[in-house]
Amino acid sequence: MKFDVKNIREDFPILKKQINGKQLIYFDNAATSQTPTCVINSISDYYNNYNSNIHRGVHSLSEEATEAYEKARGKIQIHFNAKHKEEVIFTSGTTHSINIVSNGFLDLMGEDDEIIVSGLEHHSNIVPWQMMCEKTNSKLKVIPLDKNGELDLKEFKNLVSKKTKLVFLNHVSNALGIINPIEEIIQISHSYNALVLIDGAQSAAHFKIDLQKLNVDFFTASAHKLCGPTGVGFLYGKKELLEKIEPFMGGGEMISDVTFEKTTYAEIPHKFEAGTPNISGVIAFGVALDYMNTLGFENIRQYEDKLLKYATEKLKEIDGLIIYGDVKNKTSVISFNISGIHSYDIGSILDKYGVAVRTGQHCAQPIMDHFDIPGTVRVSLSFINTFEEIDILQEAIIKAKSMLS
Amino acid sequence: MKFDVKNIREDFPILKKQINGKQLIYFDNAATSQTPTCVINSISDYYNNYNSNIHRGVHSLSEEATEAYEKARGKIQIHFNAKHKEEVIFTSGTTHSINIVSNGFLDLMGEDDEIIVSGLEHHSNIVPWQMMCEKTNSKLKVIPLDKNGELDLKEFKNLVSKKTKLVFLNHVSNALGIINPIEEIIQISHSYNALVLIDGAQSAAHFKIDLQKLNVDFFTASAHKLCGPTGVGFLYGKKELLEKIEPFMGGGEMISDVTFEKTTYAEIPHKFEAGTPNISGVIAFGVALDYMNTLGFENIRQYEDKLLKYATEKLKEIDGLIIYGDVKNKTSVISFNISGIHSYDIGSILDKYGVAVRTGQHCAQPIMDHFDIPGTVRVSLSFINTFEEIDILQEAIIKAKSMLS
Amino acid sequence: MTIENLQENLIEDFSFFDDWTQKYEYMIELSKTLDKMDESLKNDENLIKGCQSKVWLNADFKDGKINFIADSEAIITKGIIAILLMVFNNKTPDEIIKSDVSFIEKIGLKEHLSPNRANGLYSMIKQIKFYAIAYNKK
Amino acid sequence: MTIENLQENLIEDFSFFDDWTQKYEYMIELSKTLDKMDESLKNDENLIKGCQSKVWLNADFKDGKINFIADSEAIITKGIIAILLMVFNNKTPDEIIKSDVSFIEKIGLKEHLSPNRANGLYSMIKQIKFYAIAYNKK
Ligand SMILES: Cc1ncc(COP(=O)(O)O)c(C=O)c1O
Ligand SMILES: Cc1ncc(COP(=O)(O)O)c(C=O)c1O
Repeated sequence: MKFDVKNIREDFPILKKQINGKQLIYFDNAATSQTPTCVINSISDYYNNYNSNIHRGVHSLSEEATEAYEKARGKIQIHFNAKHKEEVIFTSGTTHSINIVSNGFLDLMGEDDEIIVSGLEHHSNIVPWQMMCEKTNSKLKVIPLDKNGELDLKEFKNLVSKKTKLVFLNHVSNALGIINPIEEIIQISHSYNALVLIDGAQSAAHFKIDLQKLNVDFFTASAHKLCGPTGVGFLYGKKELLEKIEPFMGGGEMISDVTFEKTTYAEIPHKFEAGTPNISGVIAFGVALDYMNTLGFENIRQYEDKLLKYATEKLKEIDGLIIYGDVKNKTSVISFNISGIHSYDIGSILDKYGVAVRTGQHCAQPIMDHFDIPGTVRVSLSFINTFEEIDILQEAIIKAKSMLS
Repeated sequence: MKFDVKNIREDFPILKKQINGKQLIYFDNAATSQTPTCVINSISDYYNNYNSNIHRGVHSLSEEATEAYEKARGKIQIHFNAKHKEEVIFTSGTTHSINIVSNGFLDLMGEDDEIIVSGLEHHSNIVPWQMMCEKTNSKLKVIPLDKNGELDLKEFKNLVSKKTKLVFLNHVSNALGIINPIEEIIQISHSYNALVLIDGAQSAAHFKIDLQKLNVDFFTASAHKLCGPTGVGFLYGKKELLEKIEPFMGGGEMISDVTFEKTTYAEIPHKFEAGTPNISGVIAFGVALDYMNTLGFENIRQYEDKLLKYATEKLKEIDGLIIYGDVKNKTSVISFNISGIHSYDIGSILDKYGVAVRTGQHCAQPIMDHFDIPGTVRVSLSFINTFEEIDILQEAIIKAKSMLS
Repeated sequence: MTIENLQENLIEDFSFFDDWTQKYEYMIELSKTLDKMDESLKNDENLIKGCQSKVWLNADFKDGKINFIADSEAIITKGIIAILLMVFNNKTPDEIIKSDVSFIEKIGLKEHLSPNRANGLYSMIKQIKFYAIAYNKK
Repeated sequence: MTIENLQENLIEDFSFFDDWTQKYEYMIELSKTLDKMDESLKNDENLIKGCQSKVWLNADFKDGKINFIADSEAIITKGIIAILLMVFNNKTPDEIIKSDVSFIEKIGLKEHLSPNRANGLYSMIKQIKFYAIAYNKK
C-alpha cells in the first residue's frame, strides 16, 4: 500500500494554519499529536447526540453513552492485546496512570525494598516514585546511560536483585527518541520477581504494542499523543495486580457499598475510575485508535523511519550540529544543539519560519544533566510530516545559525 | 429581562433528539448538564486551530494554547471571585479535587484529630475522607440529618471542637436538592480553627458563588455540570493552604527542579497540575461559564425556582408519591418514590416516554439508609427545561404507576 | 426443549406485540410466575453486585442440571429474570455454556442487558454462565 | 528620561524595522551592550524560576534608585533583557511600580513575554516589579 501523506494531511485541518505568515510545519508531535477531523467530530457528535453521565442511568441516553464508553475500552483492549477488558483503566493521562501505580504500592513497600528507574525518563516517571520512596523508605536505583544515551544493560544486571520490587522505564525516550530494550529488561526483572511498568507515552503512536506478548505488568499511554484528545489516557495492569493494589482516588463509581463505618470498593476497572470520567475524551480516544489502525501501524512505522533517516542526514549536513542519542534503535525524534548557540534561540527563530519544535529539557532534566547541557532542540516527527518540510527545516536552521553566531 | 427558554433551547442541539420515538425530555441535569453549541464549537476550534501542549513550548501554537488555557483560569477566578488566579487549580473533576485535599492533609493529621462530614454527601465527598482517616487514624464524625433530610445544626455544634481539623460538605445535595447552611457552618468551623471544604458540584450551576465572601477554605465543582465538557473541573484553595499541603500527583509541569536525589515542586497552581492537562476541556469550561453568565445566574435561578415549584406541585398531585427532602431551602431536584413501586421500574417506563430521570442511590447511599429506602427517582431540573415538559412528566408517571401497580 | 427452541419460542411470543406497553405488561405478568425465592436465600452471597434494583440468584446442581432461583425488588427486572430462567433453568452446564444470549436483543429488551451497571441483568447472565462453567468442571 | 519616554523611544526605534529579521538582529546587537554580570551573582537566589533559558536578575538599591543587572544563556532573551533594563534600570521604585509594560507588545515582542513558562521574561518583569515594591517599603 502506498502511504499517501498528501491525502492524510487533509484529515488534519490545523496543517493549513499560517504561523507568522508561513505555512505551519509541526515538528512537536512528541509533545502532542495533531487531531484528525474524525476524532474532532466524534466529540461534537457526543455532545450533540448522546451526552449523559454513564454507568448508573436507566435512561436511553445514559445507556448510549455507557455503551460507547465501554466500547472504547474494548477497542483499547484489542489494539494493545490485553487479556481482559477490565485490565484497561481509563485515566486522565500517562501521569495519572503512573501515579495510580506508585500510590497503589505504598502499602506493599518497605525499607528493604528497592525500585529501579532508568536514567532516560520523563519527570512523570521519576517524581511519583520519589514521592513513593520518601513515604516508604524504599530505595530508588537508577540505570545509568552510556555516552550515547543508551541504557547500560550490564549495569542494570548489577542493580537488579531479589530486593527489587518494581522496575519502571519508558519504551521510547521523549527527549532522545531512543527505544529501550524493554523485552530484555522485562525478562530479567521477572527472573527476580520484580514487576515492570512500561511508560508507553512515546511508543504507542509509533508501533503496535502487544501487551500479552510483552508480558509487561503495567503499561500506560496518553490519548493526546495518539491523535486523540487531551485529558485522557489509560493504564493497563495485569488483573491480579490491579485487584491487589489500593485505589488511588475515592469517589462515586469506584465503590460497591458505602456506609460511614465501612466502604467496600468496586471491582476493576471501576475501582480506579472514581468520579465522572472524561466520557467524550474516552470515546474520541477509541476513534483515534481506529483512525490510526486504518492507516496501519506498519505503514506508519515504515514511513516515519524513512522520514527520520532523511531528517538525520539533512541535519548532519549542518556544521556544528550535534545530535544526542544518535543510535540505531530509535524512533521519530532528533534532539540536537548547535555548538555555541542556546536551544531557545534556535526554537524562537524556527518559529518565525513557521516551524514548531520544542526546546529545553523536555521534562527530562536528568538526561540533560547526563550530557551536561541546559537543553536541546527537539524535532519530533510523525506520519503527517513530509520530506519537503524537512528541507525547509534544514534551511531554517541554517538561517537561524547564521543569525545567531 | 424575559428568560426566553425557547430560544435558549436552540443552543442545545441534543434537545431535538428522539428517544423511543418520543421527544427527549432531559431531567437528569444534576448528573450532567447538556452542552450548548458554543462550548462544543470551542473544542473543535481548539483542535482545528491551535492544539498544542502548553507551558513549555517556544512556538506560536504552544503560546496560543497556553494563553487560552490561562485565560480560562482567569475566567474561573473572576466568576467565583477568588482572590488570586493561582488559587484556581484545574482538575479532572470534583472527585479529583476532593482527593487532592484529602491526600494533601495526610501528613498534617494525627490520631487525635477529627474531621466532620455531613450526612448528606455524595460518595465522592465521603470515600476520600474515609481513606484518609484509615491512613492517619484520625476520626470521622457525621452531622446527622433530621427527619426531613436537613442537617441538624444543633448536632453539628455538639460535634465540632478544637480537635476538629476539617469540615467538608456539599453546598447542595445531589440526592435531594437541599441547600445546606454553609455560611453558618463555615463561620462556626472557623471559630474552632477548623478548615472547611465545600463541594459545589451541585450548586455552581444554580447560583453565583463568591468565594471571598463565603471565606471558604476549599471549594470545587465540575465543568460537566456547568454546561461544560466532561473530564474537567477545578479546585479552589486559599493560597497559603495550597502552598502548605502536599502535591497529589508527581510528574511533568509540577516540578521546578528534578535530580534523582532531590526534586523541588513548582509553585501553585502548577504544583497540583502534573502532566498534560485537559487543555481543550479547560478552554471549553471557560466558554461554558461565559455562556451561563450571558444568560445571567440571577435569571437562571429565578426561572429554575419557578420550575421547581411547579414540578413539586404537579408531582404532589399524584397519589402515593412521596418526596424526600421536601424542604424550603432547596434547588432544582425532586427525589421521590411511589409507595409499593421500585424506582428502577418507574425510571424504565419514563424512559419509554422519552423522559430521562435518574433512579437509585445517586451515589449517596447513606442518605438512602437514612430514609431506609433502596433508592429514589430523581428529577433534576435546569433552565433548559419547560413547564410543558413537567406536564408530560406528570402524565408519564401516572401511566407508569398504573402499569406497575 | 433445547435452549435454542425455548429462545425461538420467546422471540415468537414477543413478536406479536405491537408496542412496548404490551411487551412490558407481558413481562410484568411473567414476573408473577417466578418461583418464590426463600428469604434466607436472599443473602449477600447470592446478591448480584452493581445493580440498582437488587438481584439475587441462587444455583443448585442436581442430576447433571442446574436449578436456578432468582428474585429482584423491581418488577420489570423480575420479568426479565423470569424470561432468563424460562430459558436457562434445568439445563446442563454444557448446554448453558454453549448457548447464545442474543435472543434478548431479538426480543427487544437489549436496554435492560447492557453492561451499564444500573441494571444487574448483564451481571446475572454472566453469573449464570459462571455457574455453568463451575459445575461443568465437577 | 522617564520610563514612559524611554518606552516611546523604543517603540519608535522598532517601528522602523520592516520585518522580524531586522528586529531580531537588532535585539542580538542590543544583547551585546548589556553590562557583564559577575559570575558570582549568577547564583540560585538570582535565578528566575521556570525558564527554559536561565535568567538571572540582581537588584541593588542605591540613592533611591534600583540598579538592575541581569543575564541569560540565550541571546534573544538577553536582547530582551537589554530592552527591559534600558527602561527600568536606575529608576525609583515608585516609577517602576507605576509603569506599564505594554510597550513590549507594541514593539512586537509579545511572544517572549507570555505567561508561558518556557520563557522567563514574564517572571523577570514580575520580579522587577516585586523588587520595586520591596524597596518602596524601605
Ligand atoms: C454533590 C456531588 N459531589 C461530587 C460529585 C462528583 O462529581 P464528579 O463525578 O464530576 O467528580 C457529584 C456528581 O455527581 C455531586 O453531585
Ligand atoms: C515518556 C513520557 N512519559 C510521560 C509523559 C507524560 O504524559 P502526560 O503529560 O500525557 O501525562 C510524557 C509526555 O510528555 C512522555 O513523553
